[in-house]
Amino acid sequence: MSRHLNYREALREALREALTVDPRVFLMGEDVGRYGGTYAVTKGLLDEFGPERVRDTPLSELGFTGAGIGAALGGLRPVVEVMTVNFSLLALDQIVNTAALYHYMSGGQFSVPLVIRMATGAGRQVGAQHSHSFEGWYAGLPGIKVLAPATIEDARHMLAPALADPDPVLIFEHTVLYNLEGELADDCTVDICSAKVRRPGGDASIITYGGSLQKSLQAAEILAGEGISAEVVDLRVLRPLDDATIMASVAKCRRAVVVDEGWRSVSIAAEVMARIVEQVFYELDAPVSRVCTEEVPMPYARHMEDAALPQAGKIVAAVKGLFA
Amino acid sequence: MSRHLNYREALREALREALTVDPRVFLMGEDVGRYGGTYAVTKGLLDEFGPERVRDTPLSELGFTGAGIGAALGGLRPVVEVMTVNFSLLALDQIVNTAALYHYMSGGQFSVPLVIRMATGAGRQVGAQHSHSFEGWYAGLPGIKVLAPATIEDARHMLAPALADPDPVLIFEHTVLYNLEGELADDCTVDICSAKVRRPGGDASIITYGGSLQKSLQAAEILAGEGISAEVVDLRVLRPLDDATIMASVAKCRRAVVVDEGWRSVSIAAEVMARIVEQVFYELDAPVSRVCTEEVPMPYARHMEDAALPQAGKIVAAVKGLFA
Amino acid sequence: MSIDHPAPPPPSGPVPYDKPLALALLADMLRIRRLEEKAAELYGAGKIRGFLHLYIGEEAVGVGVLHALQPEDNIVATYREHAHALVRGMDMGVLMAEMFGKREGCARGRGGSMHLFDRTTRLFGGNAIVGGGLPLAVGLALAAKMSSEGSLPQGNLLSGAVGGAVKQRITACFFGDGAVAEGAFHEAMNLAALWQLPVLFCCENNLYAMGTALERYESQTDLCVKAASYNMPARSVDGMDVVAVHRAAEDAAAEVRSGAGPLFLELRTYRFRAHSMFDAELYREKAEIDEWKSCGPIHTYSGRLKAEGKLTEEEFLALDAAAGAEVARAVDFAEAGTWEPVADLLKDVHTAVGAAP
Amino acid sequence: MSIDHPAPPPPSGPVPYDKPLALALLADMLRIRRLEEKAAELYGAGKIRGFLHLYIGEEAVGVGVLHALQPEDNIVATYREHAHALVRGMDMGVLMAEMFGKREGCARGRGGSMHLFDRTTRLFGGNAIVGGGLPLAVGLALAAKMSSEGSLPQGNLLSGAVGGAVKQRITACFFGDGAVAEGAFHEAMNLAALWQLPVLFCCENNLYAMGTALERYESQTDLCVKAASYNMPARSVDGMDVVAVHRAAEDAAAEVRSGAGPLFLELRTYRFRAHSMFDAELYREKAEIDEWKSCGPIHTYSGRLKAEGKLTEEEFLALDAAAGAEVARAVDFAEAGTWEPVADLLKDVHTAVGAAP
Ligand SMILES: Cc1ncc(C[n+]2csc(CCOP(=O)(O)OP(=O)(O)O)c2C)c(N)n1
Ligand SMILES: Cc1ncc(C[n+]2csc(CCOP(=O)(O)OP(=O)(O)O)c2C)c(N)n1
Ligand SMILES: [Mg+2]
Ligand SMILES: [Mg+2]
Repeated sequence: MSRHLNYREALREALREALTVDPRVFLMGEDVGRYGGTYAVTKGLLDEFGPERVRDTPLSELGFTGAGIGAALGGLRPVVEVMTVNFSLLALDQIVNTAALYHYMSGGQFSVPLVIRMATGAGRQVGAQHSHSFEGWYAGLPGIKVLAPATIEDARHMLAPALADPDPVLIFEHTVLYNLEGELADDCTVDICSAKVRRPGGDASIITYGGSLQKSLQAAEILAGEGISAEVVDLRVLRPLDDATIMASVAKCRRAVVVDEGWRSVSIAAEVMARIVEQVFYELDAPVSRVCTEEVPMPYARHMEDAALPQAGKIVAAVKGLFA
Repeated sequence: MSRHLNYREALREALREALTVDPRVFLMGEDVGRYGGTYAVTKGLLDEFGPERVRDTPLSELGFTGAGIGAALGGLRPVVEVMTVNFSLLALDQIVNTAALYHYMSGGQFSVPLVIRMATGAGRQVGAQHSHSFEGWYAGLPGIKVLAPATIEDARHMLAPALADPDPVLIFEHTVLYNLEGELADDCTVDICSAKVRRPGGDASIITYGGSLQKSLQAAEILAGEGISAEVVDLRVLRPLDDATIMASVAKCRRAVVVDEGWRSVSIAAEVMARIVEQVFYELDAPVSRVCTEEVPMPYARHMEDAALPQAGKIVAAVKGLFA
Repeated sequence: MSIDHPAPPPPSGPVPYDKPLALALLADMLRIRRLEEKAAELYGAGKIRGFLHLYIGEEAVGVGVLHALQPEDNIVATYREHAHALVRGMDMGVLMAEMFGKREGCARGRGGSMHLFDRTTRLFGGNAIVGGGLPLAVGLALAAKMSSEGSLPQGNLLSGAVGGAVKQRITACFFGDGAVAEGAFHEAMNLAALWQLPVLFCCENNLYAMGTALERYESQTDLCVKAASYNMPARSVDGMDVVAVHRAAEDAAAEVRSGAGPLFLELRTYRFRAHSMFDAELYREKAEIDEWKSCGPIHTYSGRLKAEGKLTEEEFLALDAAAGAEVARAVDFAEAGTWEPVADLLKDVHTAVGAAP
Repeated sequence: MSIDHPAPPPPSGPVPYDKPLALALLADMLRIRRLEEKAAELYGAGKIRGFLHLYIGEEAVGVGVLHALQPEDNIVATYREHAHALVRGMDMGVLMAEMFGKREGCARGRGGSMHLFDRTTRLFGGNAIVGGGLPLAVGLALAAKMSSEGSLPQGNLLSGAVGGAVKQRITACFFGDGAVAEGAFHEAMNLAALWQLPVLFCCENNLYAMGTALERYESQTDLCVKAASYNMPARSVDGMDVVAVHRAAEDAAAEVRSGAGPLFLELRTYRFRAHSMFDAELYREKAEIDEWKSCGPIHTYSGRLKAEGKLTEEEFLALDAAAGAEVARAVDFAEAGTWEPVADLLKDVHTAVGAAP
């Protein structure tokens, strides 16, 4: 059996379930309560669970993220919402210097079972200060896990294992996905350790995550029409990367394109490429290539934003380039 | 003609010169004045130039970095010192969301001629919160330039072109270099756009920067003893990367190791590897490999810190691995 | 029905200005109002996109303060800054074109509604990071102070010397009540007060940060007490009264300009519209909005002018019509604007070599 | 010669404690003093490395406050936290081993001097980011409050229930005067006051942040005024007087525990040594240091005890000798300690699966 719902609803169901099954869980963030959540993800939860468990915070990203770390240390299971990844820069010190280091630095004495959710990505003409994709920075940090749900299934089911994890887990929700609709099987479960092949193929691997998954699937569809069978791998977990699944796909297809909405330099795409070179260099029939966001602050105008971002057309071109 | 001096003195001379030749230049940061600078770089400058031009700030990284941006917009040429890259996380929002984006976002109306200096790196047993190497994050940001002086020459001469640059320039000084001694030619000049071959060789390229340059040179020396001629490339400029110099070396040697004190994942090393694959894949005789810091918060104990960091021995092993 | 945030009594009393200034204030409030009503409509029509934050209800604040400043002063504003750009002198067509994303916009269509910049009027954005403009203002003021004190040649500063004589340039920094909770506020206030910099902090306190009311996010709701904790003088002003705002701002600007150090103005106001175009307004009562609308800055002020005989209904209608016509021209200008060529995508990431920064 | 920061008059007056408590306070101050004198020596000898920050001169603060707390309370400290770890109950050998980088240290030698952690005494670090501990303390207090209010099973909380009955756990957060300038301070103070959380903010005001004196980095040097700007009660205490500190902390802790919300204690003290081992102390006069030394917490307090007949010279010497012997044993323990095997480098980056967090 399955149901039809959207990504936003799936996230909300996951939060509702967490609040219901575990009294230690609470939500905290800017406008998660009365306003109903900037992206309406938490809408209705304040009425259902009350202001102790759905906490509106002041505009104090560093402060309330740090408070979430403290609350986790104190035995609770906070789910902190940072409105977007852009504002998470203000909280970064706490995430890096406290949350990520704490377990190791204390010689294993303390753990920080904290979940931080944030919206990421561009595509809605909200300009240079609201369109970043900094999940790559987080993906480089020892001590944390980083998730990027790109499907209804992952939106619905990644939260529970994230909360069960004894260490900090960051969840990146791409803003263009909130309205994504789909079927959700009643009996599905997901892990938070593996990448997943979303479309099998044999000629080229398209390795991607988050907001670029749909574009990659579109590209694969177009390529299929032109006789190229592309396999689409959804990383899902940006840290730790599931090398096995990536390498199996690349070794099979012998050609690969990495698609990543982050700026090109020092990106997750670069990391995936480096690992491919390290691990399956001799299986490659062509240089790995990547499709990333152009290295500009995101322009507001629609056509310029479109030009800056990865698009299905660019992915198609990059895959074809592998056969040149 | 040449003189003998250390890296710290070279930096100080550069600052003194800047303060002398341009009345718009001033220094600002925590303890740059009375204390004499945490790493004694600015020692004596307060007495020489007075408290208006050598400004001690409160512990307010976000605030005074932002003030530096504003002062640059207002026509001055601030040199902001952030005590270490670890604390720069507190200032990151201003660096990213204001300094780096400003020129583009304003449609080219305003520029931010700001220089930010910070210490980076590990190796002095100062533990997990004081040993980061986040220059890789900055190297991924459009709108800024990122320098990593690893020699006396660069310490002495990178500041002037950085100040002459109309956009924000970040300078990363590795803490273990402050006591590095060397000869400085009186007539030397440097640019802030190119990588440099520090030791020529023909069998393998070792591509590195900052605190890892000396280790790479040591490794090359050891390798020479074993009949392997390694070429050491000092990136010097982490953004924009000088692809031409990197690729020329790799194309010549056909084998390459990238050495980077950042954590391995999503690092500058990954970026260099990705570019090598993109640009000179068919010239490679072996997969590119990398020597980075192990993915742990930096431990305090000397032997553990040593084990976590890149070392000449590991570089030698990696280079030999290219011939396996 | 009880109202969480009662409105002040409607402003009253004589308007102590001669007619030209009295009408200029009204005209600017009308220009903002009509511009933004149109912008809301154009958002619905898909001509303007992204985030759009309207100032409707708060016009007295921007108009009152900006009319108290000099052309050489610096302005730092937030994402809710159409008013500031307009009153400061940005052409309405250029502003509208920016919101359309057209090349003829002030930032070539790259900024949009939240990122209006204008070098000629010294408008330093348009900052969409809450609190982000505060440190910037401190730095601009530091530059102004260091140069006016003669340690620097004035000619070196952006846009050249301030007149012939050395005259203190001040920096007006606008920010919302929500920004007060940010660490950036704290650090900026301390720096400005410590270094006695010429900053006029203008807190546009509309009692809400998005959907969170002031008392639900601030442990101390008297914002002037905050300023005191930095040893900074502070005044609270009825932000629904353009006269009160203008007079307070004139006094404050004069003090700041005289070298007395920074000053904090709390301008108590109210936003009549939703926070942005995505806001269902679940967090406040309609009755509260209505009560504040009853002391709306335009009709109370025009009422006072009429009562004093400084304004006739015909004059009011003429001003309003002029504002409407200006908006119509602005829309035409924006519509006729062009799209930046995609080939220019990478232009201006860095300052072109040789450009004077 | 004028002194920038005159010392308060040496503490005097009766010591209102019975002998065991009176001597316990003295003993702990001596233990800290001897431990740190040794640490400085061992730094010179290369046994301790990295950054080492001594508390010498400030002993009355840590001892006074920590003796006023309960075992179930949470402690958050800075990089200058040997005293806090020790008084809280960390074995001196374990502490010393940590500074040696030995596996027998509290954090297996991974933390060093700046990162002392102790789960059993609820010491949550040892934080070397100035201001970094403040938000953490707020969160710990939030957890304590939410659980004590019965919305949560106490048993779920770290280290289990607090006794049988539900009793309010409080969180004492230590930080320096320098931290007050950080945005983190501001955000944490506001959150704690807004949510009325059981946090005792303990500002160890030693008048300097590294080489910068308070008045050179704070526009408002009365730190209690800062607390007022968050609607938080605040008291300033002579931090050179262990009696004053202890009594103030007892009162404050009781109030915070009773649910009255957070409280801010300014503990005015002075560091007798350099900031760290790399500090040439260019920024203050020797005369100033000497003046403060004359009201040093150990000799003034022991003098008072002697004057009251609560302490004999023999008892003093015995306590001092015991402290010395404890230090010697601690050094032996650390010397005999082992090095963590390099093979364990990657251990504990993540919590082992199945471990109870
Ligand atoms: C650092 C940061 N956090 C959150 C946001 C999202 N946000 C945009 S406006 C806003 C409310 C700000 O309220 P206030 O400062 O009172 O200004 P107002 O919108 O009322 O004019 C929020 C939370 C942001 N832009 N920046
Ligand atoms: C965020 C941050 N900025 C700068 C530093 C470097 N630093 C370490 S201690 C210190 C002085 C702190 O002074 P204060 O808070 O008064 O504590 P004290 O050392 O006097 O006990 C500084 C600047 C740091 N550790 N963290
Ligand atoms: Mg507001
Ligand atoms: Mg201090």
